[in-house]
Amino acid sequence: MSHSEHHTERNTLAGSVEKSVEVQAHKCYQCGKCTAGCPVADEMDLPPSMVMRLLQTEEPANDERILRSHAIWLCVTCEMCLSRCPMEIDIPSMMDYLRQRARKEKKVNKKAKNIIAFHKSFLNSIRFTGRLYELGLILDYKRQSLNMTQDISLAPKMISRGKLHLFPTMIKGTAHIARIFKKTRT
Amino acid sequence: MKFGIYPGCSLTGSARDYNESVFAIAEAFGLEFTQIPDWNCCGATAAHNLNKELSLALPARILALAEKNGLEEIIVPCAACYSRLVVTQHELKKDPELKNRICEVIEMDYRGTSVILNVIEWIDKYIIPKLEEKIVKPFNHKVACYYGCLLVRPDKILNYDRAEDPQTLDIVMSKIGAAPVDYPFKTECCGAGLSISRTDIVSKLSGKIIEDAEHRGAEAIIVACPMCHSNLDMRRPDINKYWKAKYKIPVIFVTQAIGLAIGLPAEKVGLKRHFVEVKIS
Amino acid sequence: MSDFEPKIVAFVCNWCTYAGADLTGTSRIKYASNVKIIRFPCTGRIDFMLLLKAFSNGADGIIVSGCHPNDCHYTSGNFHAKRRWIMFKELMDFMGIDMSRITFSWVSAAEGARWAEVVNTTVTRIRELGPYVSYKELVNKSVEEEVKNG
Amino acid sequence: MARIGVFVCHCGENISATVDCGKVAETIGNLKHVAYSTEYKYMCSDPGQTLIKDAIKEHNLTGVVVSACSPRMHEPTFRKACAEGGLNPFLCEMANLREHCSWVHEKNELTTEKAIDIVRTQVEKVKLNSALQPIKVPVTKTAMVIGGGIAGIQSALDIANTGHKVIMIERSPSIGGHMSQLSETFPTLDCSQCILTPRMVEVAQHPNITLYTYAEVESVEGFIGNFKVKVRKKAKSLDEKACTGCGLCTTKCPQKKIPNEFEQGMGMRPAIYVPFPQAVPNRPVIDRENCTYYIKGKCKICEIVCPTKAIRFDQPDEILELEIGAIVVATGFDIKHADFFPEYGHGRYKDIIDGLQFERLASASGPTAGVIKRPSDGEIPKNIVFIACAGSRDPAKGIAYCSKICCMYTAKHAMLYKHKVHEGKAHVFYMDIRSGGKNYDEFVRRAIEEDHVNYIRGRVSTVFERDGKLIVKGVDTLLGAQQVEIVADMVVLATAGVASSGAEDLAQKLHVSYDSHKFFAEAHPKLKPVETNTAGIFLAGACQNPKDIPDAVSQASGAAVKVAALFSQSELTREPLVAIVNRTSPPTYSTCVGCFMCQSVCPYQAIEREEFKARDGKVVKTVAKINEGLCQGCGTCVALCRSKSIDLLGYSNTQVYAEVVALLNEY
Amino acid sequence: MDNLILRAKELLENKTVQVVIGYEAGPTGVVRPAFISDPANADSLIYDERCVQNLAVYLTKPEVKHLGRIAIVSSLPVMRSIMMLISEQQISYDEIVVLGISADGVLLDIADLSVMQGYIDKSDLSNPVKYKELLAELKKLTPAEKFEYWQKELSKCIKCYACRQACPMCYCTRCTVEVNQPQWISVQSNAHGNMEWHILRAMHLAGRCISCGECGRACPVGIPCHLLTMHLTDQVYNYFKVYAGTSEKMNSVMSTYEPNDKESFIV
Repeated sequence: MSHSEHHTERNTLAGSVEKSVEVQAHKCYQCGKCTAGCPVADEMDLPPSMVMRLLQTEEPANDERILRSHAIWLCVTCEMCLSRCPMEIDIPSMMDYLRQRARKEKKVNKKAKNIIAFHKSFLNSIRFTGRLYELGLILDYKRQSLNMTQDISLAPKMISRGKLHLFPTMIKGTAHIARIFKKTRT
Repeated sequence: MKFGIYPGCSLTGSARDYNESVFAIAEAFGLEFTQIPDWNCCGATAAHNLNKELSLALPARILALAEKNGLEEIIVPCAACYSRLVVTQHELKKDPELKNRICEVIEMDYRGTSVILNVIEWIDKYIIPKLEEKIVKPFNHKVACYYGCLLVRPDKILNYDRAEDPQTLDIVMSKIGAAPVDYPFKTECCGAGLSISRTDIVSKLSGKIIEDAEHRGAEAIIVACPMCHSNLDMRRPDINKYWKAKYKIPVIFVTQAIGLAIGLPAEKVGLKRHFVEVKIS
Repeated sequence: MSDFEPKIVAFVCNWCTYAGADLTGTSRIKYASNVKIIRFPCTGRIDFMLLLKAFSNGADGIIVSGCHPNDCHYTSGNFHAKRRWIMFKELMDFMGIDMSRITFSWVSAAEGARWAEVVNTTVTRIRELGPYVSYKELVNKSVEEEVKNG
Repeated sequence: MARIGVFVCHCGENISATVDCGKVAETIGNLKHVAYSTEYKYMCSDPGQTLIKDAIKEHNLTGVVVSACSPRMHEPTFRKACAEGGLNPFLCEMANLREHCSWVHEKNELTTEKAIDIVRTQVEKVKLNSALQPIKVPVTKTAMVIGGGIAGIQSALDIANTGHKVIMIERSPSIGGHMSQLSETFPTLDCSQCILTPRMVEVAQHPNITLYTYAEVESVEGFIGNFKVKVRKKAKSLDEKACTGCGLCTTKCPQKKIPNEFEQGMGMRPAIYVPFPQAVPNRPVIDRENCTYYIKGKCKICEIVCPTKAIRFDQPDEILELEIGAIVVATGFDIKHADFFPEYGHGRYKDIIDGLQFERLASASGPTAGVIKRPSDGEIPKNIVFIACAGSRDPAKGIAYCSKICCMYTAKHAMLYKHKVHEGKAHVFYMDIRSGGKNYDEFVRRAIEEDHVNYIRGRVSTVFERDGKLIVKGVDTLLGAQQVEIVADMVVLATAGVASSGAEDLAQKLHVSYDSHKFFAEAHPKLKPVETNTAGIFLAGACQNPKDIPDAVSQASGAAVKVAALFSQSELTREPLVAIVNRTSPPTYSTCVGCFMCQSVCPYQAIEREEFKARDGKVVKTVAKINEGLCQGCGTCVALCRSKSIDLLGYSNTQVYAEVVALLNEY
Repeated sequence: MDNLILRAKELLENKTVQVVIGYEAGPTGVVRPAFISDPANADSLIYDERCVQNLAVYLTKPEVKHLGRIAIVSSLPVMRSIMMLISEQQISYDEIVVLGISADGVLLDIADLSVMQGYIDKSDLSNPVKYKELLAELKKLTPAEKFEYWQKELSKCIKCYACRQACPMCYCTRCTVEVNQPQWISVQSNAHGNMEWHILRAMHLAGRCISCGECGRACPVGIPCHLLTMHLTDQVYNYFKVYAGTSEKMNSVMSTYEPNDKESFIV
């Protein structure tokens, strides 16, 4: 039997990351170049290279730390890490996976509440109209985040410059979009 | 061949200025395009953060609509939409099974045949060959060309400019008379999708980008992405507050700069809609 | 079939498996005596026709063994052999010829215990399969025909 | 009629404890063609061997089977005994009754039966053995060393000192290689030139060494002991005998703005130049690509000023045809230029330099006379950053392997900097410190403990310039992956070591394998690190993979010993167990149809083409021919040959076929 | 096929070639190979769906080689055969002119080797559809059924070696079956010897068979022996991602290797 066949399916976060997004955590040799170039690393509780290291341990407690981290929600998918990684590890795809997994397991970090609220508002906006309705997005986000005063000065300025529509544009295929959302279980 | 355009949501709203400038220079160069009929939002950051399948299905619907309407080449001015469309095309090409699944979700045929151009590729292909003769007012300014993330990364999938110190935007700008400065923040992230949910982070990151451009004596930051523009322009009060600074450098779309160079009035290319006043012309 | 003693031929390369089998000896590891070894300089030398000849001369099983990939004394003989066995096996499978009677293995000069294991598992498997009747019948039939035709 | 003698050994009790040796000898004795069969307690002992020798004569034996231990143990012993007994040694085979039978099985009838089968198989084989003569190949006792760096120099001197002739080829105008560019060497910090230049001079003066600089290998034909090498001596535009090396031409040359290769582009040189003051030979060459006369057709100032009239503008390249017995490849390495790393700004910012450039800055004979000055403005950097693994261990943009030498030279650079700029700060970004080697780790520790070099574990993401300073953005992974930003005056990239340019081309000319990185491949990764898969061609130094000086020198001496061993005999004797392509009478000449698939499988390039011509000189058939000087006898070609036109002596088709039949059929 | 005839005439008239090998209809209407050396006879050339024989087989025959430079009507299998023969140094491209015919019967302008290479590169090189189906059927059988199927088929073999004669790749002047030291394969036609012969033939064509199916067509007793070589062609592609007859350089899978070749049965 060839050596590669000895691997059994690993029941760890690293295992499922590898299976779902083809990112092999064990390729990382901890040079830290991802963290060095990450625009939000200094805001993160776990900089990207630390996420990689924790994955490598394949310890349940460390898997838990990752899923409950704020960091995975702060990642802005700028792809700088991937473009500079000597091992071409696709950290951005991995982050996408980790976020979805954290939501599924209801382990979302409390501090990420607003970020998710925004994403949800965003998707809500297109779920019903097919396109982004920016005013609706802001209002819905305020409702979800309970952050009523934020950007209060922005909207009037935008409206005055013709940058904010007061009413949404509905595309013809709204039913179609709704079905797409339903089928993808969004 | 019919050229399609996918404006994306921001160009119909917060980035109307960008939209106006794209159409204005297209018109000036006698270029026409057809909007992809009944296009939808690409899903942006939100979709791929929360649901992978949705993040592929939304762009796939757009591309399928383009195919259905015989649009072989689509220009996508918004760098974020551009990235989503190209990545979707790549993912579905790589994995036929996934492609089948997504086709099922969108209830449409999708072949992945459309050629997707970002705004600079479009300029390169259709504007540059006829540009020189049309320049009436060279854009003689020192500029910092800011590409952002999504235009160049992931470079192996986009296969466009190199991810480090890219050059295409600089070349376009020098062709209209501008002098691009050495600018290490070309591809640093502005904070993008966190604009509303973490304005503090966006202010911090965008501030660094603006500060370095001003420091190097640039008179304008040139962008090709509505998200970058809104963060660097609309968020300027937040940025100045965060950094306790008074950054005044305007943020101009590459299409606006070209418009000015070929003699279009500032209003026509949407410059009056900016938050940060554009004094140069 | 309890008293069935299979005849097994091993085609091995001189530098790895033959030496490995020597080490089995010097380590005094015991294994079934059904297997007899023919030495080749390299697995690359082993003609696939020899495998057929072994069956037609009454072998119930065969072991083919040489150096692990990258360890070939001649750098590439085992790589060529590997391709040859891939094709051979695919053809045999397609023709319904039982490839479970052939063990292909890599046994290095340091793997004395492994050689014993390869031999013993092969012997056990062939014992379960029983004599290679269908091949023997084929040969016998041919011999009979020849006799009949003079 | 075959008359085989069989000798069954008890090996004390090693065999006889489980095998009934008497029964084996008796059963085998009854076989047809077995003229003599006996058993003895110790066949390998003197009386045992005498038994064989006597029996050969007494029974007029045509073949011998010694049934004892593994042939890997005693085959040479018994073959020699047979030869002494008057029988061709290749008519002796061994049956392995010990390792493959008595030691691995219980004592019972089956074991004895197996022993009988094993012996019988060898009897059937030996009947088909043929008397073979060892292959003798004459040896030309002149070695060629390709490359005049430290490895080539060491190899050439070692070979020359054994009394054999050496021809050294160097493509640049002087020998010395990269070592001549280095400032100090680790781990002793002794001056590189001080230890190298005496060796360079020794090469030039050694009576057994002929040196051709500005020369390259054009083609290589032949095989071990008998290579024919064509060497192109590029025109130096100079009569080397007339030139005294006074250097007047180089000072008067009006073209002075050519980037100096020796100074890694950090200095300028004229068009007629000696690469560096200690060059060997110390004679100038004209760089025709940059010489005003060759470009514009006029100038000739060097010719005018030359006191000995040594300039030869019309000198052509010269092709030398050399007879060579062995070749040492010592073509060294290059460094990978860092421009594949746009994020590190090499090439964009003047003060970001590579390791070799730093060597020149630190060298007393370099462009700054050993003062560390930054290239942009000549200021002494107060804050310097060294980035290790700039290209190494980076499959994405650089090379996947570890360049091995960078950890040490980076430590050296940081140390040299601290010794020269006491108040300066040196930072090293590293991933691992690989400092295995005598006194190596101590050296690195000294840099950290005594010279207070700041080692930061993490890679750098990007370097850019701002206000004349270099901003280095990295990470300290030992502080929980904390971002680090250093404002530096100069950055030194420890760029990867890569195969020398032209290595692939040379490897193809030499028919030597090379790896995916274009480094020359050794014959065996552990046991033949100096040999290549082509007999008679050896490797020395960094042409095989990046190496430091001690490693390169050790290997060079190893290669020299291999050459000396080869040259210690006037003829090369090899076991004749080689492949052979059959020959038949015209018009067929051979059953070979010349598809040359065998050529593609042969790991040794031992398969050549033989053309048969009709009387009118027209080629009527081309068939394969084995060069027995190169063939190692693996037999892969034999198994592949569809028309069965190739056979392997000692393991012929008839022999192995007979073995299969004998092993499976009882008589 | 007027173009083909015109081109053949032109080549013969201006003495570019001495003979054109193509197809013609015999007196009974049966298509047979044509060897035309007189331009006047070129009119008899035909090309239609009946013209399936792989003409490349003639290129290595000494009696054909003696005729001089040859133009050869070449469908894709013939072109691939030519490529194989060049890579195995049996012919040189200079000795021939390729009258390429596309899959839909149009004369191609094969100006040189690189054009032929280009045509091959863009063609579907997998086994023809009808054979794919047969192969798929056979693969569904159990090992015992497969054994029985092949024993039944191979028992018909009369060792006439028509399969060998028809194959452009079987150009050896001495075949293994003609070797008697040792006698690898019994001379007589019997169940065991027949099987070994067909195994030998298939193995010798592994990585060299270009899927023309000529061996099967040539068999007088109707043994589908082409399925054996075509099965290996499939496998060669599965494992090594190459097809035979795609390069003028020696790239046969049995004489090359990759260190990371994958298999699953070597322990």
